Amino acid sequence: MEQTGLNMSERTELLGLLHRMCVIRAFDSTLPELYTKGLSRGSSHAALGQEAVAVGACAAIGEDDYITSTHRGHGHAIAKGADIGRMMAEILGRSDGYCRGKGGSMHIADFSIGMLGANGIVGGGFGLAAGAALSAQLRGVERIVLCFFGDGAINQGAFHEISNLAGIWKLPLVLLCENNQFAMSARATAMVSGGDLAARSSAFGFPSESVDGMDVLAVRAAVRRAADRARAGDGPTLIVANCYRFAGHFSGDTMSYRSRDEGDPWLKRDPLVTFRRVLVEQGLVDDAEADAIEHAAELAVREAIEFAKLSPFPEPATAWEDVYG
Amino acid sequence: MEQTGLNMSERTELLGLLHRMCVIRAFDSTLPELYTKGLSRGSSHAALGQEAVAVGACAAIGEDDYITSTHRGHGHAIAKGADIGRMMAEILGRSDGYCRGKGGSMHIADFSIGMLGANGIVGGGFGLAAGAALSAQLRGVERIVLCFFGDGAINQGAFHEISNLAGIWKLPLVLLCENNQFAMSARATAMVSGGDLAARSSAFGFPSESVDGMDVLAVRAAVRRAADRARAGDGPTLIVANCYRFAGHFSGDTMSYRSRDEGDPWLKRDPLVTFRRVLVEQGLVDDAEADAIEHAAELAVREAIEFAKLSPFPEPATAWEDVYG
Amino acid sequence: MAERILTYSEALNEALREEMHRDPSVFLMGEDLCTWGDEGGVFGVTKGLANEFGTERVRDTPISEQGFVAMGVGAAITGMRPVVELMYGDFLALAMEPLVNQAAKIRYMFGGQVGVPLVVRTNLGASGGKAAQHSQSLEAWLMHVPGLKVVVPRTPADAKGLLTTAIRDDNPVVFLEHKLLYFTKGPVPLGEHVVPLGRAATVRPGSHLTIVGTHVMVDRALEAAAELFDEGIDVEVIDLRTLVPLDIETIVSSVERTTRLLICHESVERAGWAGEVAMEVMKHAFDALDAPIGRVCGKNVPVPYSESLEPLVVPQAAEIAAAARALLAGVELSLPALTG
Amino acid sequence: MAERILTYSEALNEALREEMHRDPSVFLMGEDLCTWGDEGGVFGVTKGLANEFGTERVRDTPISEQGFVAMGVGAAITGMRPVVELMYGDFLALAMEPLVNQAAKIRYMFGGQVGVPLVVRTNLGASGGKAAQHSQSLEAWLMHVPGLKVVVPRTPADAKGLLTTAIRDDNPVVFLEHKLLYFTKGPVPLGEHVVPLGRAATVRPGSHLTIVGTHVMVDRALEAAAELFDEGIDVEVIDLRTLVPLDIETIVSSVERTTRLLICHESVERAGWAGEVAMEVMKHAFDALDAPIGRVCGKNVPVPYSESLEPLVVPQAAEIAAAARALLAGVELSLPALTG
Ligand SMILES: Cc1ncc(C[n+]2csc(CCOP(=O)(O)OP(=O)(O)O)c2C)c(N)n1
Ligand SMILES: Cc1ncc(C[n+]2csc(CCOP(=O)(O)OP(=O)(O)O)c2C)c(N)n1
Ligand SMILES: [Mg+2]
Ligand SMILES: [Mg+2]
Repeated sequence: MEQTGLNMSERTELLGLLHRMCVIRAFDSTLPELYTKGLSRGSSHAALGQEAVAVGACAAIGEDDYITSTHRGHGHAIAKGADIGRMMAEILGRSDGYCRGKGGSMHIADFSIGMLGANGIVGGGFGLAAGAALSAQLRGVERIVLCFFGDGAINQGAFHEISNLAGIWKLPLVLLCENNQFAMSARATAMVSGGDLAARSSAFGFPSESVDGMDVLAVRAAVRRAADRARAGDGPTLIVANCYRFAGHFSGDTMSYRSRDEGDPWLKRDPLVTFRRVLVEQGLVDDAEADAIEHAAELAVREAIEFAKLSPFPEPATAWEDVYG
Repeated sequence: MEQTGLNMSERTELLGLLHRMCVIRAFDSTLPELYTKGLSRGSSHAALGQEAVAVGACAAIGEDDYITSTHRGHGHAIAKGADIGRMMAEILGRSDGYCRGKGGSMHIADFSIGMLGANGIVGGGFGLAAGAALSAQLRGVERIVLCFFGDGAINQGAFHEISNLAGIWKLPLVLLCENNQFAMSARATAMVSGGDLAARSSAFGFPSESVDGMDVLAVRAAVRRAADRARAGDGPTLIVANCYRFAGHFSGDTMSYRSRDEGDPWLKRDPLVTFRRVLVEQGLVDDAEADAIEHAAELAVREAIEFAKLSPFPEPATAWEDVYG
Repeated sequence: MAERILTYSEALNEALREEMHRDPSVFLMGEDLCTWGDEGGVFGVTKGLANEFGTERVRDTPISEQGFVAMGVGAAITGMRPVVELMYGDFLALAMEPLVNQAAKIRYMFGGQVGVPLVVRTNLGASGGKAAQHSQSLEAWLMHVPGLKVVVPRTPADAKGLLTTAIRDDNPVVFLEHKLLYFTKGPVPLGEHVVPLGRAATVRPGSHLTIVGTHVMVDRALEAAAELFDEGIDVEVIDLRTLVPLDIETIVSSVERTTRLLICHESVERAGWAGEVAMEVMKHAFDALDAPIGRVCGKNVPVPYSESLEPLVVPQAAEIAAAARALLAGVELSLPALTG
Repeated sequence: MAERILTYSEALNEALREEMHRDPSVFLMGEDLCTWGDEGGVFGVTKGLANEFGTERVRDTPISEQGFVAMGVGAAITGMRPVVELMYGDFLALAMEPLVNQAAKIRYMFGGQVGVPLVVRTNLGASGGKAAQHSQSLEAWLMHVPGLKVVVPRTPADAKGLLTTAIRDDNPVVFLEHKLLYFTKGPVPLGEHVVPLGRAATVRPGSHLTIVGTHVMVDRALEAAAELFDEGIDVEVIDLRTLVPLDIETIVSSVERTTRLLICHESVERAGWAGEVAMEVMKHAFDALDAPIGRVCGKNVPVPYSESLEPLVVPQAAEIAAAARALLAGVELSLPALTG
C-alpha cells in the first residue's frame, strides 16, 4: 500500500476516501437483496472489490472534470459525488431517480457533476469520453476526462480508434482499465492477446502504467500523474488497475466458470480492509472512528433505499417525454 | 535492394516477378484512359509504385493460400495469378468479368485462386482474412492468409479486434500494411498516433517487421518469414511495407494536398526500375530481354482490353441473379 | 414423429448439437458460450456443447462483435458454416458492417462465385427492465438488406426446425430469438426436424379479422383473440415465422376471407415492417379490404427501464384487442357455425 | 430575399460557413475535409472552411468512422455542436452503435438531463457505377430509431435551409444528401435561411394522383408527370424534405383530393419507408383511396456496377410513369380547367 506522505493535514481527505469506499461497498452489497425482493429489475452489476479504483481515480481529478462509466458503474458515480438516494431511486425505477426511472442501474448519469453516464454497451464509453475531451480542448476549458472501462472492453475496436484519435489530437483523456480479471465468464488471460493490457498504449505511442487496483492511494497517485499529463497538453495515458471482481458478474451469476477459492489471494487484500488498516496504523483514525465511518456508510445506503422506496413510480405520461427536446 | 542468393536457378522465378510487376504497372497505367474514354466507371485505384509489395508478398505464399485485398486491389489480384482479361472485363462492366460485371474495379475476386476479394470498405478485409485463417485452422489444412491493407485502414477498429483474435487463437495470418504514405489526402504521419505503424502489433504481443516496399525481394523475404511463423502455428505477424502512391488516389485526384516534388525521392526508387537494374547487374537478364518482358506485359494488357471490349454487357436478367443461392 | 416437451432454449441447443454432429463444418462463436451459467450460454442455448465438441468448435470470443461476425463471414466463404451469437440484438449495431456490406453482398457483388453460409443468432425484445440498450427489436433493418434472410421462430419446435434449416442454408441468415421465449415450453420432434423458410403458420383460424405477428406478439394476439371471441369477434392469427422470405400468400389468402388485417410487431412502429406487409397485401388484395390495414407496434420511444413504463411501450394483449375492435366497429358480425 | 444560383454542394457549404460564424460551438469532423480536391471535401461541401476557420474547427479524421461519430456524441453532450461527415452513406453501417445506442437514446435514457445536438452528414444513392458498397440508401434504418431526426434535402435552397435548421436542432439529426445532387444548381437565399423540419413541399400540383418521394426520385417523378400530362394524367408531386418528422398532413390532404398515391424511394423496396407513409395515409384517409397505394422503389438486390445493370435496380422516370398509369387504369380522367 502506497503510504508516503500520509499525514494529519490530509486526514479529512483520506477519511473521505475510506467513507466513499464504504458507501460503494454498502451500496453494491444491497443489490442482490433489492433484486430478490423484486425492487430492482434488469441487471445490476456490483463493483465489490473494485472500490479503490473508483475512489482513488475520482479523488485524483477535479469536480469539473468528466468521467464516463460502464455497466458496472455505481462505484464510479458515487466516487464522482453522485447522490445515492437518487441513484437508488433510479435502480428502483422511481421518478426521483437520476433518469426519472427510465435508465435503471446501467444508465445512471449525473451531468451536473460531470458524470456522463454508465453504459450498457461494453466499450460505449470510449467515444463519449474522447468526444468530451475534444470538447474541452476546443472550448479551451481546463477539463480532463477519465474514462473507466474493463478488461473485456479493451478488446473492442472502439478502444483502438479512440486511442489513436486521442493520441494524434493530444486529448486530455485518462483511459482507466479496471482489470478485474473477468468479462463475465471470460478470463482476461485468455482474451487479451499478449496478456499485457498496459502494452496496448505502445501501439499509439503514449504511456501506460499498471497499478495495484486494491490500493486506493496508488490508484490516486497514478491517475494524478496521468491527469497532469492530460492537463499539460501531453495527451492520453492508459492506466491498468489490477483488481478482482469479488462477486458474480451480476446477481444470479453462479460463477461456475471459476473455482471457489481462486480469488482468495485477492479477497485477502480487500481494499477496504487494507486501507482501513493503514489509516489505523498511521494513527489517522482509531477503530471506533473507522467503525463509525462504516456504519455511517451503511446507514446512508439504508436511507437511500428508504428515500427510493418512498419515491413514486413515474407517471405513464413520462414514457412519451424526452425522446426529442 | 536485397540481393543475396540471386542465381541462375532462381532465374525463371525472378523474371516472373519482374514480369508480374510490369503487368501491374501496365494494367494500372491504363486506368485513366479507360475512365476518360468512358469504358470504366465508378472509381478505380491504381497501385503504381506499389508493385513490389503485391508481387513480393504473393511470391512468398503458396497457390493454395488466401489473400484479401482492398479498393486498390488490381496488383494483388494479378500477383496472386488472376486473369487480366477477366479483370479488365470486370472493370469494363462486361459479362466475362470476374463478377459478371456486377462488381467493377473495387470488387474483383477470384475464389478459384484464393483471392477472396477486393473491398470497397476500408478495413473490410481484416475480418474476412482472419475468418479464412480460422477456417483453415479448423479444417486442418495448411493454408495461410495474407491480408493486404493500407496505412489508412490500420486506424479502423477492425484491425484491433482482428489482431487480438488472431493473436489469442494463433491464426495463420500475415497482416501486410502497405504504407503508401497517404489515405486519400490524409498523411500517415498525421493520422497514425505515435507515427510507427509497426508498433501496432506490440499491443498484442506478436512480432512486426518494417520492410522496404520498393524492394520486391525484401518484401518476399519478410513475408516468407511471416508465412513460416503462420504455418508453424505461431500466429500472426504484422509487416509494414513502406512505399509511395505514385499517382492520385484515383483518376481525377488533383493531389493538391501534396507538393509536386515531395515524392521525387520515392519516384527515384521506382521498384520496377530498381529490380530490373539488379537483374541486369547480376547478369540474370540483359536489356533486350528486360525490354521484351516489359513489352510482353504491355501487350498482355492491350490484349486484355481487347478481350474486355469484345465481351458483351451483362444481360438485364442477370441483375436479379445471385442475390440468394 | 416422436416428440418431447422442451424449452425454446433446449430446442435451439438440440438443433445446434444435431447439426454439429451431422456436419463438421458447423462451428460456434460468441461471448460466454462455453462456461457461463450451467455449461454455457447466457440463455443456455449452447449448454454442454463446448464439453461435447470441444472449444475448437465452440469458441468463446473476446468482446469484439464487429470482428467476430466479420470472421464468421470469412470462414463462411472458405468452406465453413459458422453460427455466430450476438448476446443481445442491440449489438447488431456493432456488426452491421460485416453483415450488410460484406455477408449480404458477397454472392452478388462477386458474380455468384461464392455463397455465405453464415448464421448470426441473437435475440430481440424487451424483458424485465433491460432498458434502452438491451431491449431493441431491429429486425426491420435486416429485412431491408437484400441478401440476408431473417428468421423469427416462436415455438420450441420452430426454434429447432428453423435453426436447422438456417444452418443448412447457403445464404447469410439472421436468426432472431426472443428473450421472453427462451424458457417457454412446447413439444419438439426428436431427431431431424426441418422447417422451411418462408412458410407462415396459421395458429388460430378465424373469419372476421386477420392478425399477423411474430414472437410474443403472436401470443398476445392469441390472448386478445380469446377475449374477442367471447365478444363475438372471430380472429385469425398468423405467426410469420420468417420475415425474409415472407409468406405473403398465406397472409393474402387469409385477408381475402376476413377482409381486415391488423399487423403487430414489438419493434418500433415508425418504419417497421408492418408497412411492408401492408404494401404487399394492398398490391395483391386491395379490393378485398373492408377497412384500413391497422398496426399495433412498439411505440416510437426507446425502451424505458421502470416497471411502470416498460409495458406501455410494448404492445400488450389489451391494446391488440382494442385495435381489433376498432377495425370492426359498426360491423355486424356472426360467429361461424360450430362444425368440425 | 436576395438569391443567387448555387450548386447543392455550395449551398451546404454556405450553411456550414454561416453557422460556424454564428456559433463558435459548431465544428466539423470527417475524412478529407480540409485539403482534398479543391480546398476540401470529396463533394466540395467543406471547401475553403479549413482555410477560413482553421484545422481545429475543421478536422480531418483518421478512417475510424465508429470512433469519430462516437466522439461527435461525446462533444455534443458537453456543449459543442459537432457536424460529422461520413464520406459515403454505406459507412453508416460502421457507425450505427454510437448513432443508435448512444446518440438517439441519451436524452431519453438519462431522463432528459441532456440533449445531443449532433449532425451526421452523409449521402445516399447510386451514381455512375460506385457499386454495392458505395450506393446504398439506408434512410429507413434511421427512421426506425426513435430519437433521431432524418433530413433529405433535394434543392440547393433546401440544402442550405435544412442544414442550418439541423445544426441548430438540439437533437441528433442524420442529414442525408444525394450524390447525384451535389452539382445540381438552383436559387439559394443570401444570408440566414431556415427551413423547418417536418414540412413537405408540393413541387407540382395535380389532381389525379399523388406521388411522394425524396431526392432524385422527385425529379424523376416530375419527369414522369410531364410525360403523363401529355396523356391527360395530372400528377401532384410532393418532395418530403424530411422523413423524421414526417409531414403526413400534406400527404393526406393531397391524397384526399387525388384519391391515389404512389410512393417512390431509391432505397430498396423491402421494408423501405414507403410502407410507413402508406400506413399513415391508410390511418387518416383510407376511405379516400380509390386504388391501392403503390410504390416504385429500389429493387431488392445490391446495386450492381455495370452500366447495363445499375439503371435497372434504381427507379427511373419511365417506371414511375408506368406505375402511375397502372394505378389509373380504366379510370376516366379529365384535366382541370386551365385557370390561374
Ligand atoms: C457490446 C457489448 N457486448 C457484450 C455485452 C454483454 N456484456 C455485458 S458486461 C460484459 C463483460 C464486460 O467485461 P469488462 O469490460 O471486463 O467489465 P466488467 O464486467 O468486468 O466490469 C459483457 C460481455 C454488452 N453489454 N455490450
Ligand atoms: C470505411 C471506409 N471509409 C472511408 C472510405 C473512403 N476511402 C476509400 S480509400 C480511402 C483511403 C484508404 O487509405 P489506405 O488504407 O491507406 O489505402 P490506400 O488508398 O492508400 O491504398 C478512403 C478514406 C471507404 N471506402 N471505406
Ligand atoms: Mg472485467
Ligand atoms: Mg495509404
